[in-house]
Amino acid sequence: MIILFVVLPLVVAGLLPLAGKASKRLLPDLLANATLLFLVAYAAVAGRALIADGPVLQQTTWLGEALGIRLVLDGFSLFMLVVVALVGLAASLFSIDYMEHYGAKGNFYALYLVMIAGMNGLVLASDLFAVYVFLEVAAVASYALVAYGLGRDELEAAFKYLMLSVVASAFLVGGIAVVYGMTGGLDFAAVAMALKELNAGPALAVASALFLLGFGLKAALIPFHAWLPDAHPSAPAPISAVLSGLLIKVSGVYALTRVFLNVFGLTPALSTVLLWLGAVSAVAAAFLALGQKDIKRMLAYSSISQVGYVVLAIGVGTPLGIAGGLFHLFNHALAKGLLFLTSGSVQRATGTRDLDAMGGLAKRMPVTAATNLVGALSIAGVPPLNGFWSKLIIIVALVQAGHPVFAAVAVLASVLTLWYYLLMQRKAFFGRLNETWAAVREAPFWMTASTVLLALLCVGIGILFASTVTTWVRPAADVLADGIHAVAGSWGF
Amino acid sequence: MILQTALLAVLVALSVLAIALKDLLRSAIALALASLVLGIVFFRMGAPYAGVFEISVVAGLITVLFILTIALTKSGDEVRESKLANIVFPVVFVAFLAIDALVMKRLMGKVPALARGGEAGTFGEVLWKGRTLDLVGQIAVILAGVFAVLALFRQRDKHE
Amino acid sequence: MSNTWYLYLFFAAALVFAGLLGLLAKRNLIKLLIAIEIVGKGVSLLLLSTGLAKAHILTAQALVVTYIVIEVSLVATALALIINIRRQTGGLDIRSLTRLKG
Amino acid sequence: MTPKMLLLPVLLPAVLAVALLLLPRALRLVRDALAVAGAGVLLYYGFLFFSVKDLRYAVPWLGMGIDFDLRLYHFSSFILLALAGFLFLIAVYATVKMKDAPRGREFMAYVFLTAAFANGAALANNFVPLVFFWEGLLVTLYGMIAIGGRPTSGRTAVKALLIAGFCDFSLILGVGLLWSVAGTATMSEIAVEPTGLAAAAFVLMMIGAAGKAGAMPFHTWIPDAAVDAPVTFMAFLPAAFEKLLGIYLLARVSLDFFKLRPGGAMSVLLMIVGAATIVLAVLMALVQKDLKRLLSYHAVSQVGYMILGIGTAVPVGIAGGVFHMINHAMYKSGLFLSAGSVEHRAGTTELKKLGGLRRDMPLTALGFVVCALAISGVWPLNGFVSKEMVFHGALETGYTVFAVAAWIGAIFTFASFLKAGHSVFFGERTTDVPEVKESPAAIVLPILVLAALCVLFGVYNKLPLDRLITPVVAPHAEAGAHLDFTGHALDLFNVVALISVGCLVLAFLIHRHGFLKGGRKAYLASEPFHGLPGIRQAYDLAEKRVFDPYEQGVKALQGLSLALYKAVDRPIDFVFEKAVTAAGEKFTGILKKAHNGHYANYLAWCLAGLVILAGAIGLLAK
Amino acid sequence: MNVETTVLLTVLLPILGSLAVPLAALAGRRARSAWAILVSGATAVLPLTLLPFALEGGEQVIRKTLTLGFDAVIVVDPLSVFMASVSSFIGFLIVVYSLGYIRREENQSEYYLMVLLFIGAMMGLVFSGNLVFLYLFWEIIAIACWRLIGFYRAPDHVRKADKAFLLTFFGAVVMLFGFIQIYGVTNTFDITAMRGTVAPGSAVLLILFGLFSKSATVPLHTWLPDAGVAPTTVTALLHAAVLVKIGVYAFARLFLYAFRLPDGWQQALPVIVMVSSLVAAGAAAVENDLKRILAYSTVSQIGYIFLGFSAMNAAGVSGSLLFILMHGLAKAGLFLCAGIVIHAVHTKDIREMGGLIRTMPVTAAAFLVCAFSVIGIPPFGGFFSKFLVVLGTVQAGRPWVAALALFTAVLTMYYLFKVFSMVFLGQAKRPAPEGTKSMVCVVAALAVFSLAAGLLVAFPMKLTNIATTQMSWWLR
Repeated sequence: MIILFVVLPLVVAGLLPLAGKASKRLLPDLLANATLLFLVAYAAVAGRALIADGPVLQQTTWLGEALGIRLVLDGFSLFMLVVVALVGLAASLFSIDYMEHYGAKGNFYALYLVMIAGMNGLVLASDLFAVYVFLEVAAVASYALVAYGLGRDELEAAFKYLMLSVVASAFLVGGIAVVYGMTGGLDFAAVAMALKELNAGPALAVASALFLLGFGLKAALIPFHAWLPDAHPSAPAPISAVLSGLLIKVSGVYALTRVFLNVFGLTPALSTVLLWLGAVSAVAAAFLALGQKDIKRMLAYSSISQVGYVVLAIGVGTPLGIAGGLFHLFNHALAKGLLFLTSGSVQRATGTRDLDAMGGLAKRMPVTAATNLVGALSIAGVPPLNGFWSKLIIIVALVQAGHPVFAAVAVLASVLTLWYYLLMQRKAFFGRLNETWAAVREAPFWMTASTVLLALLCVGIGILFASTVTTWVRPAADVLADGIHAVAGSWGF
Repeated sequence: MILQTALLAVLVALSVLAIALKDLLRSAIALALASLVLGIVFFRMGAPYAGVFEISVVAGLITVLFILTIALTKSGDEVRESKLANIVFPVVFVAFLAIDALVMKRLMGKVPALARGGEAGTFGEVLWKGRTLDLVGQIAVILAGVFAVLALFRQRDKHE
Repeated sequence: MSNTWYLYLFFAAALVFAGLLGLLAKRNLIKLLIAIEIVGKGVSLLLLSTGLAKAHILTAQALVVTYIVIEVSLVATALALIINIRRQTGGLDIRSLTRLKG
Repeated sequence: MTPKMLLLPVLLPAVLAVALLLLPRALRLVRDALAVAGAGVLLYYGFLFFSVKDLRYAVPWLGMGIDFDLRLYHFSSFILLALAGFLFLIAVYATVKMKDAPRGREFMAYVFLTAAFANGAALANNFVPLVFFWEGLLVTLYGMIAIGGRPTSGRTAVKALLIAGFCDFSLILGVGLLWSVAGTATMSEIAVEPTGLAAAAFVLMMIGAAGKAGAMPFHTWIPDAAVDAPVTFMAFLPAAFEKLLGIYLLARVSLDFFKLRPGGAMSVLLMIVGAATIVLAVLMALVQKDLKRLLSYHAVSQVGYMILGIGTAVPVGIAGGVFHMINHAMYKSGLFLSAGSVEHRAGTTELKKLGGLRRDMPLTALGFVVCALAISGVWPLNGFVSKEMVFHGALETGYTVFAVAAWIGAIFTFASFLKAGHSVFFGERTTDVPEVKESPAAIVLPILVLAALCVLFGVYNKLPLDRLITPVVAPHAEAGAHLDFTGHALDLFNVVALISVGCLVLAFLIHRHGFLKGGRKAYLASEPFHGLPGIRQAYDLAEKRVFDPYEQGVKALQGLSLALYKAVDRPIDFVFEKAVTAAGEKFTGILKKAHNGHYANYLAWCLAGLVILAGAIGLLAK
Repeated sequence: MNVETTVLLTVLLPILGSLAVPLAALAGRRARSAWAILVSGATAVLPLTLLPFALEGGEQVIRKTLTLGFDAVIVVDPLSVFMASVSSFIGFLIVVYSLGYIRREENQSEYYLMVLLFIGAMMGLVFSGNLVFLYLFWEIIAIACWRLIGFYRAPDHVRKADKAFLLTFFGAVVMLFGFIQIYGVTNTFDITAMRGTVAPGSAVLLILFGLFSKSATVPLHTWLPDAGVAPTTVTALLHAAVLVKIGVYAFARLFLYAFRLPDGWQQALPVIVMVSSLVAAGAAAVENDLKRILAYSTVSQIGYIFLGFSAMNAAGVSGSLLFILMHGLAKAGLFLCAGIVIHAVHTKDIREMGGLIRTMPVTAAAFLVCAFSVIGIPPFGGFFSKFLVVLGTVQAGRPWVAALALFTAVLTMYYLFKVFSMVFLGQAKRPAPEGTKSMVCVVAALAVFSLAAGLLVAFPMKLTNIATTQMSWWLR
């Protein structure tokens, strides 16, 4: 019953406004977190068993009649489901305390769950248009969530985000239409097989570019990134965490890789383009992050940079590169989620996001500082944390595939990453306590609990990287490395 | 086909008007008219449901939303549009139309496509057998929209 | 692909381009949204005409209907945002929305 | 006598040093007794070892051919004996002289430590122990000067350390080179031709040895130390121990390790160093106004004779050099000890303030006079004998110029000692110094012993020459060559001896001329010479330490350091600290400017990106 | 206990122990101190129990297969045992010294945590036989250093900590890049498996870049003097004992144990390191900040270690290994003496000190002894190491480089005695009392060790000789 991944959050979302009427805080908190906990358990525990014998293809039947709901769960989608559920759970735990002041918790969780449902749907969808639909589901929810604070900046950011991504989705639909026109189908399997038969040529190049715009904007690859540094910092912290940790990965990286690797097949041309996009994003965004004074804006640029890293790795196209990219996606989701959450703790405690105004907060907020440090070092690729292993695999893959220059770029990006994270550490946590914050208190229980959870995951995966890679990353990478065969051969309904 | 082409030309003209007109209300009405024309085009393409949707929802509902918004935001200064753009962009648009026409002429028949058999059945069958997931998506997106609007118009307790 | 498809494609492209020009040139938020609508019209025209060309008009119809529903949702959200922005800034000029930069 | 006994000359003084350092101040008598007794035991063993002559103690130490290898043979046993003798005399002398010195306890500990290292260095038969003991002397050298208690003591100590350290590091490099040329570190097995790398090794080791002996230009710390360090130290270290060791090593280097040929390049080099040292140092000595400084320059000057002698590479010259070494150690110690005795009572060693002390301190005066005559090479004292041998050697090589230099040295040596002796012990009493008594026995006795030895070694030169010197030279003389240095040692009636006597007469005339010219003031006797045009300027510059390689060297080091710091270190730091940061910020600034917040701008990027990507994919696909 | 257990304990005990420091802190300050002493003491003892194994020339490789070729490999051989013993022992002394030194500071839990983590990571690095794990521990050390350098939290300090971290991180990733190139050639990260192969020249360049950055060799050295803002204990730990030595150790592990250094590098490296040594000595002679002088001195001395290794003969390699021990003892002693002085007079500027020998004789004597050892004057330990390094260089046919090395030694003598004279001799400008007992005891102990290591040099030499024979397959 993998449709539960979509339906359950939706149903709970529908119920939440009612629940919110009954109880303003407790019930929404309980319902939302229970849902996500269930999703975590379902994905992490049952998921492995489900796909033990290859991908699960499920067509929902209702009243004995087959419906047009065809969901596919394979290694890659399961991997993404786990990521979504994990980070989603952490963010929703964080929201218990954090969203107190925003009011209308029921409404918040409803939007939140719709977004989760959208992402899950996208991951499980098996045709191009459904991907678009669920991408929009998550997007619409995210627009509202970005603007949830209703402040001036939030609105500005949400509006620009909306206006840019609507254009991109329009082009995406255009791309889908072109592919549909060429192949006559929308199913991944059908499209993949048809494209194999068809020597598409320039038309496919245009379609690819349209898809790249559509997904690339969601993934915030340079030059489609401009909305992200506005939108992610403006959102409430748990939403920032989910946007940076999940949304850009699911509706950006996942969709992109699924389409390009499994459906279109990674041609050398596409590979080169992805390498360049990834490299440019990784470096330029790292430089941009370096110049930020706003802690969350810095993190946002860092997300662009790291997604660039992921795309760079996937662009290599070798099994090792894909594995590295996916592992990095996973690690970045955890670490960036963690960082945004801690930035939320700091913002909540001090009321500011300006790094220059902070200072020495480690003294007053030791747990937040420690978890933030773990996240920062993890993303910067400092061992023994998880981010190190993924970056290592990526660089190894780049060198092995004969791209030493891109590997050097990756190394450079890594150094830049550490540079700005050290800047952040220095200005916010490390250093002498700014007297203004002498009375600041550590974040409340659920906030620290969720950051500690993510930090422990970062450390734990760093230490147990081997089993993580074999259990979760390799099956996902295998699907992608199979190229169109993974879809074309076995996904017939 | 000529009628269809003419309708499409009208559609484009109305759309350009909707953008170019200074007065917002008129723009909205031009947009509604454009939707109406598009609906007719859909009808003529053999897609009555799409046509109905286009006319009722886009020409109707969305236009109402637009007008409501325009009314709600009407007080205060007018937004001064760029004069330069008003001169340059029509020129660019005309140039694009020319290029567009040339490209389409050269492209004609060049886009490779697999010949596939057509589909059978009714719209309902296709919808239920083929695109049910889209319906789930529609429900989700409507939920999202509703919650979004609710969230955006909620009474703030207090925002620090 | 039938030749009519290219005709539709021509007009779809014209609509999209008109919308894009509007997005680039206009400053009024509502105007921008109208421009987005125009882009959407172009895309839905393309979608349906593709279905027509492939003799999949029923599926295409289903897609267009979904597309329209999504559009409504988007427009509602966008308009809600615009009203909020109007409340906050007192104007509708996109150029005043440049506080977030760098 | 077991081989293990060889450890005794090293371990015993070391243990004594620690004991002396640890004994509390209250037990001064015990300390002195211990020191004298220890030194006595060492002296006894010195004789014992001298009688045994052949002993070797070798155990594996650090691998790689580095053994802890001590070898006793005639040369080292002779040095060992001499060292023990001096140690004993100094120990006795110091019981009184260092009694009230503020840090006498440390001083005695250093003395014994020095003895331990020196004995070790003399015995070492492997380069690593040699360098170990040799360089270990740096520690005591630094320590003994640093505790001098004067404001400039620390500075002088550093100076001595740096100069000696430089020489020792040269020695290390030379040892390394020689080791890799010869393929072994066992000293008794090495004999190579001084060519190529080996020549470099020779020069470097020579610097090490000559530097220890205090030859030019590595001498400049000695006059400074004469002022800043306890006078006992001067008699002990620069005058005796270091000369013995330095010349010992120089002899080993030029006789054993390298096959020096008379007239060869290395030989000439040595002779040049020797001659230059003789002349330049004695000229500096001539004009000194302080007894200790004057003596210290002579300590340098006399080294020149030894180096010159060894550098001749002919048997008589070598024998003369080695003999001069032991002679010099005796009379120079005697002289310094006399100076110490004067200082002990009169409280000063400035020539100007002293005068006519022969009546108050007759024994000291006697000792001083004998030693002064010996150093000046007056017949029939030991200095005469050894100098004659050096002159002969120098002439034998055919380079007459070096003999001439040596004679010039002899002239000024005598002249300056005439001046010194005259000023201190003869002439009128000055008012600067009150009535004084003779120094106590413990001070006078060592002086007299040394003076007596000077006479003994001169008159009965057969004893040292046959028993000490000939065995050293014998293995290096051509087979069957007749080695008899004693036969005409005191022969006055040959050309060489006559010239030497002539030199002494000339020196007397110079002194008399100066004495009369200076208004019958002995301490001004050198002024006429000092005042010669050109000479005065040179002296002035020398006084300003312009010729001091240490001063110039330190200036060069400072300059080099500053240059490296300013030209290399700071620019590198600038790159990391400023340049990289600035470049990063610049680039960031440009990128940030591009993100100006305008929606149309961002949209344009997206559209441009779309077009570029479509083009790129299309082009790449072809 | 067998070798495997001992090694695992040596690595895991301090790492896990470090994480337990905050828990111990909950039980009070004394409990924390006791815990730190206990853990570091045990860590110092554990490698010593491996000495008999090492002295027999034993070598044991323990492998555990993980994913993607990143296998955990542990190498126990004389080299690693030697390095582990030296590092952990000095680390232990420094922890003891810390008890007195930082007893009034804030963030002590973090301090002990990081110090123990540092020691543990050092142990891990020393025993790792896999390039990736080598890098991993390498970076953990960098993290610990970063926190420790910024310990006092002043803005400037934290900036310098960042500088150190960034520079060494940059070097390290470049080195990692080199590792990956090697992986490209050998298809393994296992060092023991690549013994006897030839490393590609570009990889050598990249790896050396990393080593130089960590070992603070010109031109990547400037972070080290700046890191002097850390507590003195840390600078001692950083400079003397451990941190800068890990670059040297990695050099030995990679280019002596595993590969043979390419010929061109054998020619170039001595010159590079000696220029580095000279530049640093020059800078030390110019600086007036006591700790910066000592830091530059460290940079300068590191050059000798590289020099000895690059000689690629028994004397040079063995001398360099010995150098690690001797320099560790003596430089730690110097830094800790400097710590006592700075603590007492509240300035780091040597121009404002003077005459301290009267009030702090033990410290002065210890400083003098350690200075002698660092310069390389017998009977102190530093003599043998420097002598052997120079000897090795001469034997390798590079007398000019050896001459440069000795010239640098003269310069070293010059600035160290300049410091000694200015700080301890002359007029007393700021009279100050001797430090606390634990501090003075530690510096005295280090001085005594320096002396003992010289007098009893045969014992450490035995181990270094065995280590040299063990790893230099290219000599056999």
